[in-house]
Amino acid sequence: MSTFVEKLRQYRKPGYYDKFDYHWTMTIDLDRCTGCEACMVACQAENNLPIVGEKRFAENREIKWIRIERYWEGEYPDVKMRFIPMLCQHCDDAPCETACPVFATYHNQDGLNTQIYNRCIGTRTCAVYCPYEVRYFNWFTYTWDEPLEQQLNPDVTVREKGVMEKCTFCIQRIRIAKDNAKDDDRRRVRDGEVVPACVQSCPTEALVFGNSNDPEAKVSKMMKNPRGYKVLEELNTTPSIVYLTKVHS
Amino acid sequence: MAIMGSFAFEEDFLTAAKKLKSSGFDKISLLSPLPLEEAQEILELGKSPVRHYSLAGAIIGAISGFAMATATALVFILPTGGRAIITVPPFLIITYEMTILFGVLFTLLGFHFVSGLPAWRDRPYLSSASSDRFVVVVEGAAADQVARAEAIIRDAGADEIQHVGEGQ
Amino acid sequence: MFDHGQPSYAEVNKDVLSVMLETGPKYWMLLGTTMSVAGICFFMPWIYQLFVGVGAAGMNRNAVWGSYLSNFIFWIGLSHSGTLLSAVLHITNSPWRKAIYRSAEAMTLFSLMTAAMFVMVHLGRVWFVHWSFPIPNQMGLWPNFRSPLMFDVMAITTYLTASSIFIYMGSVPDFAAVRDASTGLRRRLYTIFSFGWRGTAREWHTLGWAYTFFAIFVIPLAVSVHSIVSWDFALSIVPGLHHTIFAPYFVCGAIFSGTAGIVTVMYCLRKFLNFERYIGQVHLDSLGKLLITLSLIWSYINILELFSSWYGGTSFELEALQFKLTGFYAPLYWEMILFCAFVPLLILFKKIRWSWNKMLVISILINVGMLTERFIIVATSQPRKFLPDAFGFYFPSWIELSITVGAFAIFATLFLIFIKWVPAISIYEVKETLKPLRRDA
Amino acid sequence: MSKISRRDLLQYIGAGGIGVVGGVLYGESVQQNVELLIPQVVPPEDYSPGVATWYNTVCNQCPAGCGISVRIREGKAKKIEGNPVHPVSQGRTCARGQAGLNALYNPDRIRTPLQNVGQRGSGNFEEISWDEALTTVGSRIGRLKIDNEASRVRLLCGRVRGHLDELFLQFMNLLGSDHYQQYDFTYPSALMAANKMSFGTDVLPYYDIRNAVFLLSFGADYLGTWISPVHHSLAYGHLRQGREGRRGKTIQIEPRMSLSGAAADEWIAARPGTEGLLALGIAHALVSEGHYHGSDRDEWSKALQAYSPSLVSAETDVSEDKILQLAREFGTSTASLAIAGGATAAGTNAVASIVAVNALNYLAGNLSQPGGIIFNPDPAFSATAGSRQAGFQGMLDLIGAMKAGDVDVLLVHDTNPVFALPDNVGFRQAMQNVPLIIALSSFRDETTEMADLILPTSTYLESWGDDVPDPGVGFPVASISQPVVATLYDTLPVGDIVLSLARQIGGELPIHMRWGTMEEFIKERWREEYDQRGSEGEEQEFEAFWQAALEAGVWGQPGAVAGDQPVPLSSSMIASIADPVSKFAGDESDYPFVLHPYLTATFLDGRGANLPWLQEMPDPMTSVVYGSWVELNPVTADELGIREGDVLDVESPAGSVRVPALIFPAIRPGVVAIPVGQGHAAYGRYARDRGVNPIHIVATLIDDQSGDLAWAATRVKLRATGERLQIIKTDGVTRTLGRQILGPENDHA
Repeated sequence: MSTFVEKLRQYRKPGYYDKFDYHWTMTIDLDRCTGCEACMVACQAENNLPIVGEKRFAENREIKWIRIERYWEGEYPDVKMRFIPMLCQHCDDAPCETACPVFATYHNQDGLNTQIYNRCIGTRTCAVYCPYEVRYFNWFTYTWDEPLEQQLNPDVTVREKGVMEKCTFCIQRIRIAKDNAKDDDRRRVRDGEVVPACVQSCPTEALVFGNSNDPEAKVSKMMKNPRGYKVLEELNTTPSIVYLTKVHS
Repeated sequence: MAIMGSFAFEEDFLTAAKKLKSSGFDKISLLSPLPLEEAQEILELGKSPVRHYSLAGAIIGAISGFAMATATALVFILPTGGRAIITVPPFLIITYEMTILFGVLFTLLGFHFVSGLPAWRDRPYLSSASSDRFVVVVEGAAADQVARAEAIIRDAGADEIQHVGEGQ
Repeated sequence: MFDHGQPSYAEVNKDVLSVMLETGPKYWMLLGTTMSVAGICFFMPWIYQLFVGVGAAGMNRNAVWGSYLSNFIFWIGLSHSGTLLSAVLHITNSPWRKAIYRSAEAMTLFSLMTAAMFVMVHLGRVWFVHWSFPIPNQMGLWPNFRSPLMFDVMAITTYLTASSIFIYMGSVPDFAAVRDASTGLRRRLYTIFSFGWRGTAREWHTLGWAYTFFAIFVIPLAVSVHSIVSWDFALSIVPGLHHTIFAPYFVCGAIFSGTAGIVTVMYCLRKFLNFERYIGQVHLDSLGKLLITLSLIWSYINILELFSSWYGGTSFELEALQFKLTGFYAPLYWEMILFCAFVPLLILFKKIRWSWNKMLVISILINVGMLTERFIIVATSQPRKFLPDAFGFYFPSWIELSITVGAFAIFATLFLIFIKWVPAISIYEVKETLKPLRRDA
Repeated sequence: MSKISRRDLLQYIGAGGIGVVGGVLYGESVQQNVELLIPQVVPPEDYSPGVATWYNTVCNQCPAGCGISVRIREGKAKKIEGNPVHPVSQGRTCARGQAGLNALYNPDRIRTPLQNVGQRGSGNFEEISWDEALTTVGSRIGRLKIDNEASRVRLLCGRVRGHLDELFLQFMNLLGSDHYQQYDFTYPSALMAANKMSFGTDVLPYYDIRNAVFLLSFGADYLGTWISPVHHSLAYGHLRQGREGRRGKTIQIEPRMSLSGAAADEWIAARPGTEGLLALGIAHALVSEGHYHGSDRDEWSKALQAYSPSLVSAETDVSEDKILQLAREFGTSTASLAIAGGATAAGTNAVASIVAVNALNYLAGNLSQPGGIIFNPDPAFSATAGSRQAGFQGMLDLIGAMKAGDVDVLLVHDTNPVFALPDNVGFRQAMQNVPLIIALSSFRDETTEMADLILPTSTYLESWGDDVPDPGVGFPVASISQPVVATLYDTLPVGDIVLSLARQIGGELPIHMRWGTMEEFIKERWREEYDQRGSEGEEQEFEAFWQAALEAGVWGQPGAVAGDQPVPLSSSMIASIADPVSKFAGDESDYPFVLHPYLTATFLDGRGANLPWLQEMPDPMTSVVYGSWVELNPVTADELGIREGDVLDVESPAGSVRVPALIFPAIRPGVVAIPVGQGHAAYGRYARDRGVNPIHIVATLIDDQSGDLAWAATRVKLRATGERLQIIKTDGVTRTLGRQILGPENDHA
């Protein structure tokens, strides 16, 4: 009971996660991003995203945990193309989390917005509530043409039809890093020890990932950048992803 | 030993009932195909205790509703959307629904206790009573009183009187 | 009150019970058709969908909610006047309720069941639906009571329980009547159904009290149910759904379509079960007036909604608004406005109000309008949320359409079964409306 | 001069975390645990379940030669990441590189030797044994060799570098045939030729984008497809935000906005084919505005006088002010760099244009400067593959020879000329005259389909090999590629096939080519290299070196930086200036539009089309997946009344293709663009019968000086067919509608 009370105090008010070791955060420098989409393929490889096929794409049922959004500015000849990688923002005040009737998605102690596949019953409410539209639903059970399935990452489950899925910040990598840290008696993982697939692959190093509870982490420094902003900030979802806007010269 | 008199007309039926009541017969049942205010007044039924059940149900429902929401939230501490773990506004909605649910259920219970239903043992009854006959049943009358009761009923205009064994 | 002279008590019993006790081949044919339609149009596509996945429907990444949910709202809405109306009218004891409330409540019950079916159809993994109920499980994990969907679960279960109890208790004396009029197995069955009801003053007294309390509970419940359904949408931040007006909007719309539904049902009862004597001008008239009032309120709230979207003036709201009014689904929107805001105004004319056929047409039009309203709510808001790059489009697949049709068959089937098991008109309450027989008469 | 660049290189390689020993060996990376880095030479049964192992090898998805690390679990390849210690990729990868796993586990791989039965090209193959296959080939070639007809044997392969190239060469030499050619559509022949003229070197220089402050790109999609995209992307990131308070600026000059154009601060759509002219205009301004201080200023101004900004402006449709402004920035920036590629290097004026661009770099003093052009030393290995590139002329010769019946045996490996050559050169038809075509290939692409005999090759993830990145990184580097998984099917590494063929043919071949396997061969060669450079590493044994090299996957020598490069005499520069305006096939009145075929970052020249991940990767600029499209400027589209999805006949003098229209805001009116890569007639389930191949309708104009195919010099006309086709794309509305998505100050309605 006392633990209850104790826990309660810990969690009672929003913002509880500051008290924990980690608050995983990503910064995306749009001035570096070239929209090359290496991150998308990296994610597909790391997280066993299905190959949905042409028909499913036509039906707009692709699954891309991270996608590049494109926005044109101006008209020819003064036309500009702006890319912005869009992935789960792991909001601290995530609209999707409250929506789920069965706790299939909740906020974990590392500030991650988690999705528990085997708990999901597929009401799809979270996807409706998500303003960033980064939750993807398994409309079918997807299969891999022999022998492509040999590539599947054993650290990540393959999802069946009827469950929602989304970016996890490569939680399997976080786990491994934490285990390693535990093995050599470190309280926290080193900065840069955890690198999600997208961040790892980014050829322009536009993506930076780390623990914003650690003031020394590279990501914490990046967040202080005056160009920093959060997408749809006015919705007060307090995302964990800080974008650095492109510079106009 | 019970006396059963059936009437075609509501008014006769009621007069018979009044007379019987006034002449000290208290184990009277008044069977009618439709609810009759007067009959209920004659028997001085007043306010039904069912209402207590409803109230109790509502209160229990309210408490258990909020309790359930809170307790289950504390079994696993699963923060969502930066909300508090014990989030009052949504829990109030649960409370509200549970209040009504329990209120209804308890009222149902109340009905059964108060009305003594279900009772399938065979009791003095005329099947026409559910259609268009009004029936007076006098039960537990002492042997000497039976004639008197019967007289009252006949005077009131019952067109048919039966003596039936009381329900086993 | 009675178009064709007052019947005697015994006649009432005869008229009402004959519907139950005498069954012709017509009935069986009808039942057969509705059942097979339900099977072919609803259950077969659903089973197919269970195998391949919800992808069988037209929903996609930008519109994860589709016609299943809009049907769900529609049926919940349809359920709304039955019990609510009967309860309100019971408390304000308006005599004209008595003839129609039984079937109205039945309508509530069955449309609720149909609505529940749609939840099942909607779910991605319906085989785990029990996880959304607060029952202890080996995981020791309980549902999330902060979720609007849990409000739904609670509200709808309560509503289903309450209204079934309501209708059952209301019919106990009539079950007794059935018992007394029948023999053999049916007699034994109805002895049990009727709890051995004798109709003593005490029983009447208790029932009266209990019934009133049921009514008292049901009214706020019914209101809460559709508010909560509306919150599934309003509690999201999706432009076009995130409106405070939604709760009253839904409730009013629900009662509106429900009342229209009653008119339709009344028409059928009158026509096919020849209850002309009991369901008459007075009912039609009052229902008509009710419809006008509701349609006016509904239109008013609609205008409010448009206004608040426009006045909000954010790019999101305006986009949603513009898409609704001029986008692909604009024709549907205007159709809805026509059927639900303008057509009901015709009822103002006595000529129309008093004609069963005209009222039938209007009532059906209203429900068509309400069905489209629900569809528009789902189909126009979601595909255009905050990020233009993720704008999409939703169009229902033939499976969804067929299931939508099949649902009506399910409803019809349930209703047909109902009229054979429960007196479609409350016998004893009709008797209450009759002048008691007098010796000098 | 080149000192600073060396320091830079050392810095960023150092960032990768390297142990430097004698001739520098790079150790394991930050992310990866040392003890897990065991080379595959340890038997594969040795893996410990549940533990991932990383093997370093070389990517073969494009010719850049990035080093990659492959994650192995339970003997299966799970993930490809950049090799953190490889100076080219530095731990990064592009989408294509990561999709290499799709090539390895591709369901459409050739699993056994196949023999064509029935009509050639009909695709009716039946399985045969390796012995059978090798004897057939061996005896056939052997007989030719005996009758001294070996010159009737021809070997055609894609871009092959390192010792595999040497092996091929040796094989053909011993055979007595000098017909060993390479054909790679993406090979920058024009650039090579131009650099030869300007700088007198055969080696591609290192374009130091990283340290540039002002980058002027003439059509070179350096972030997507040009030479070494991953390395350039790294450089680009640093150019933008790597330097405190000093953000580099990039300008892209091309008719249709490419990935690099989108990234640029300014995208200038000069009239197609006049980019080189624009360069000369800028050069003229540079000189006349006095940004050039060389002693030979007058000669320059004489040579350039014909290209005054005003005249050039009229020709190129770029305003005079713009030209002057560009010249000013280019001349005054501390480190400016001009590069040329893409369509600019694919006109009839390709070489002239690139020479002009080189001239710009010369005038701005960018040669051998940090942030400029740094000349590479000769590659670590003697083999310079470039010289073997057939180029378009070489292919025409080959076709001629085949038509004339001078070819008895054609060995094809890792190249797909049937797909990557215009239809009307008739490569396919010519193949009909060849008695025996042998394909050494992993996939049944269009060329392989034409073969009589298919010898299935293992993929690069199953084979031994080595590679010399081209362009180098300013100092000698060589990478080793090792098998990271056991061979999946009954296939052989191409090197082993050649060796066993040698054994089959007999004669002096087996005597000189005595190695049992490619591995032996490579190891021996590396020992020789090691001994040559022994001075740097006496203290350590070769085995240790070899082991370490395998672990690192790369060997390099930052110490030995390019010697003093002969900074070219400006006289030769001036002499080589020619009027660079491209001619176009087709008369403007009949063919009003210029066809702009472009390589996509997704499929490059089509080699990626059989990889599902790439098919499902939305095109970076249009978000289209699965299929082709033709891009039109909105204005053009309105004039022709064309909406997105209208199927058009795009007809050139050389042929026509049927493809749906896509309205693309960033393309010059009068230009239509079609991506290269789709339109395969074979090549597996993911590529087959999908989209169209613009190369097929390219007219066969050639570049005046290099004789290379001018694939961007074709005019076309459009005809609406009335059909419509849904273009499958993931984008909804591509305007922000005034929403704050791109940041506060980017609030454009």
